[in-house]
Amino acid sequence: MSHLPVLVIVIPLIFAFLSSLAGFWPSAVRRGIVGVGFLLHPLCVVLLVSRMLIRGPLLYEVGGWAAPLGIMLLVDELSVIFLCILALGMFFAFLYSFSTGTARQEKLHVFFFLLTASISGQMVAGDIFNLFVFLELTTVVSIALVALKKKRRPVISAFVYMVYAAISSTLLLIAIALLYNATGTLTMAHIAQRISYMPPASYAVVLVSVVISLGIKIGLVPLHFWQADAYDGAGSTVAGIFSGVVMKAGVYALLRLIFTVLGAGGAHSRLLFGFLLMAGCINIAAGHIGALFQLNLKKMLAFSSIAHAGYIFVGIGSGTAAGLAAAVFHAFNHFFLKTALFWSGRFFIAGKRSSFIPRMRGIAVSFPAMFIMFFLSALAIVGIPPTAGFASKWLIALALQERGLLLPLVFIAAGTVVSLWYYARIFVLAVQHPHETGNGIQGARMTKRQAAGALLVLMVLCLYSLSAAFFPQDFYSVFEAAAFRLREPAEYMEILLAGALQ
Amino acid sequence: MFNFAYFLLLVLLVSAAAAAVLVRGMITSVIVLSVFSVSLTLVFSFLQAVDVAMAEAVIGAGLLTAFFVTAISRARRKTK
Amino acid sequence: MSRKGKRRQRWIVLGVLICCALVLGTAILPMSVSAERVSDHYIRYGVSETAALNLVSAVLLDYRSFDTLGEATVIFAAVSAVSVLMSGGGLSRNRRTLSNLARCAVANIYPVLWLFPLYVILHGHLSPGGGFHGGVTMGVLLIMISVLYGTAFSLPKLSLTALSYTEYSSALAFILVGLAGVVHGSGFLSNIGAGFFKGSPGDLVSAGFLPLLNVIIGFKVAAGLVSIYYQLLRSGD
Amino acid sequence: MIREMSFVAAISVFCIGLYCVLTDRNLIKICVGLSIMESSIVLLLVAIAYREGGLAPVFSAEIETYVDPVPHALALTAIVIGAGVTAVALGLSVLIYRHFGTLNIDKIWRSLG
Repeated sequence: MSHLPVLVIVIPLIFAFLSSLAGFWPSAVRRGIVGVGFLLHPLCVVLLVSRMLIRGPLLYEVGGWAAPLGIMLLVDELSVIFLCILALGMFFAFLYSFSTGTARQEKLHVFFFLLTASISGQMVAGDIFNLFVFLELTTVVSIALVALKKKRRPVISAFVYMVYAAISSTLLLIAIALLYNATGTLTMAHIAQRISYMPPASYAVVLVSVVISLGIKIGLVPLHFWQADAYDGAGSTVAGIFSGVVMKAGVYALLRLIFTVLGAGGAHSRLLFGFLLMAGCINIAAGHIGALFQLNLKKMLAFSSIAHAGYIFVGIGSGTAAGLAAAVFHAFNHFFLKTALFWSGRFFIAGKRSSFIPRMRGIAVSFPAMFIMFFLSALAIVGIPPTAGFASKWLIALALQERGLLLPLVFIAAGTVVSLWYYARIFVLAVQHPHETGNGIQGARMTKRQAAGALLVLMVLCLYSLSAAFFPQDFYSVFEAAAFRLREPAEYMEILLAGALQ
Repeated sequence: MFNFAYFLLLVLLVSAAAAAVLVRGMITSVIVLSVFSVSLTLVFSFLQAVDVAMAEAVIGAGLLTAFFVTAISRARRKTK
Repeated sequence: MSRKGKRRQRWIVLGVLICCALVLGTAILPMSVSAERVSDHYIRYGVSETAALNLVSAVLLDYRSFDTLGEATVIFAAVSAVSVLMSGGGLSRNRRTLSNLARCAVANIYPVLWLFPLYVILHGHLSPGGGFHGGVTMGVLLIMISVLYGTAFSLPKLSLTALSYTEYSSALAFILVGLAGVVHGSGFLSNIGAGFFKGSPGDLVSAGFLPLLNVIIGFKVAAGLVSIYYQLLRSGD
Repeated sequence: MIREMSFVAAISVFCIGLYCVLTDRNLIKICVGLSIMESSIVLLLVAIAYREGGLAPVFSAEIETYVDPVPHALALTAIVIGAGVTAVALGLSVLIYRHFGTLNIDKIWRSLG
């Protein structure tokens, strides 16, 4: 009985409490505790991933109670993929925050540990109320991270984010109450089995409130207004984590609830996939056009995240297993690209002391190394052929073309062109000679050692984004297996119910 | 079977919620919110939910009112 | 936005909300009680499996104790968030006290008031109540002290560091109790399976680690909420 | 009949809370609306748990039908989470007041420019 699924959640929790307790102790002890903590969690994830890939999906009964009674934790391919994103994201976030000195903000590491614990809790949850509690924990921690700098703009965008998040969690709780009343249980597999007991009206309301509630978290277009301000308010380190990891937790929860719990293959599926396709196209259009007219670097990257959420929706909406696998693969790649963009962009903002793009003149001269990283990640995210971004967009396009859906293809192509335009705009500005030579040079306040640490993290991210297209086939087979298991909830149920019979 | 007493309790509950929202001042709104919490406690005790009634009484009427009043006193210091 | 525009906007929102209410109504109103429910098992075998009379505490702390751990962490995150947001100036030590009458009245009945939360926490698994109810009541009683006698009087008695220490160590204690199950090999947060003393239903010391968890949660919630109260009072200029 | 009345009350209180959150101009009033919205869901959960003739879920020999204990556990968790989120919301409102000197959202947007 390997305790890995629960240790992945409990270890970051222990270190969250320890590092806040260590707040009263000398800083050397605190740095030691934080150091051990952020190494231990990826280790557990690696062990869990390897065990899952070898022995197949893993079931864990918390509290020793059999399936319908207690809370179940289940790790299958989909949770493994998103757990990798989480482990890598938080590992690099710790490294990056140490190297760029953002670690000075008090309780930043406590919130990072809490974020790690809550998102890994969502990834392995086999119980919808447990998923709700960890989503709520992610919300409270995200509000604190947005308002951490306590300046004028981040505080009001944190309040707006809190209002959106409260409405989203209330809607999700309504859906859970309806599901419990209809099926009498909270375990995902049992709900999937008894979903046919629900009257169609309740089923439609549950489906709509789940899509709206998680649409707020991911950035579905009419509900995305909080995102640009929240990312701009939070520091670049935190914004990279938000768009790379926290948004993917929303995507995972949406996939798990729609496909496994509500059985998207049922009567409503054509309506749902049609809606997701349309929502995806609107997201792509709104995201790219918003980014085009944005003169603030962080807000521009936030709108580009909304566009890439659109690609994921379109991939899911294609309705085929290939499309779903491509969407999950795009979510996986998007983490590497967007985090690298945010973290390399941080140096330009710190150097020019403003995130106003027209003032970014000559950043290629002042920060040559960082600019190369930014340039490579921008190439990848736009989708220039050899990169990972191109690979996943191409697979989404293939899935759409196979189903003969041409309109989203047009949107994807137009989106690529528009994104090429607004990233090229920055490169043109960057290579020009900085006319006010004064603040260009002394902008880099960081010591050489700190910049080197950040450069190392960015290099690993860019290495992946350039070489992902050439990874062996069985790397992509994990995504296909995840998509297959999502579309076949019966198999998911067997594992959970088999657990009950042991 | 239509229970008239419970119906009156629910009418009190909904009108307390509406009053807390529609009333102008902050302090009166918070006080009506604690009235809303007390009526919610009565509704829960009628629905045989004893644990939830106790929790709502202590958290709703006791704690949240204290936090709201503290926040309002902090947010009105300068204009006094 | 002119006043008339703002009023029109309110009517639009009201209209949208009435449609949401109708949609929700059509979904929720025809709901009948579902056929087989997991709660039938809790009601029939709950007492025999967990030896706790209060079935809600049995569900909250034994069958679904992972939710309670998550929820205690949500309170911990809320306390850390408020302390970070409010970490500006020093703690305000005001001498504002209530009238003499209030202070004498409470001074006499204050010890009696403490009986209620202690009873609720210790009998959490037998009678309605539990860690959260008792913890919040203890928090409210401690806040009452600083309301009555002013924070200048109550802060030296119960400093912020003492509250933080209590909260963080009881949070760790909660996880250690859970890890006992892992060490025993029967799963995280497992109660009777991990060898905790089951006892017969109705005794004070029974139902495994339920009384222990109630006490831990009680202190954690009390310390957390009082430190939120002190943080909200900060001047912070 | 009691269940249906409670459902109607829960939905109407939810819409009242949502109306307050969406249209109110004062930050503290928005937190009041938030707290009302969270309480309405707790009422919905408890209304779902109600059974005709069922008694409180504390075991004693002579009672046969009990009310469903599981939604009570969820309701308890939802109340405490709602209190936590409301506490953070109030902390944010006080912080916004310190920066902008006003609690009115229109003035805040105007001063943000």
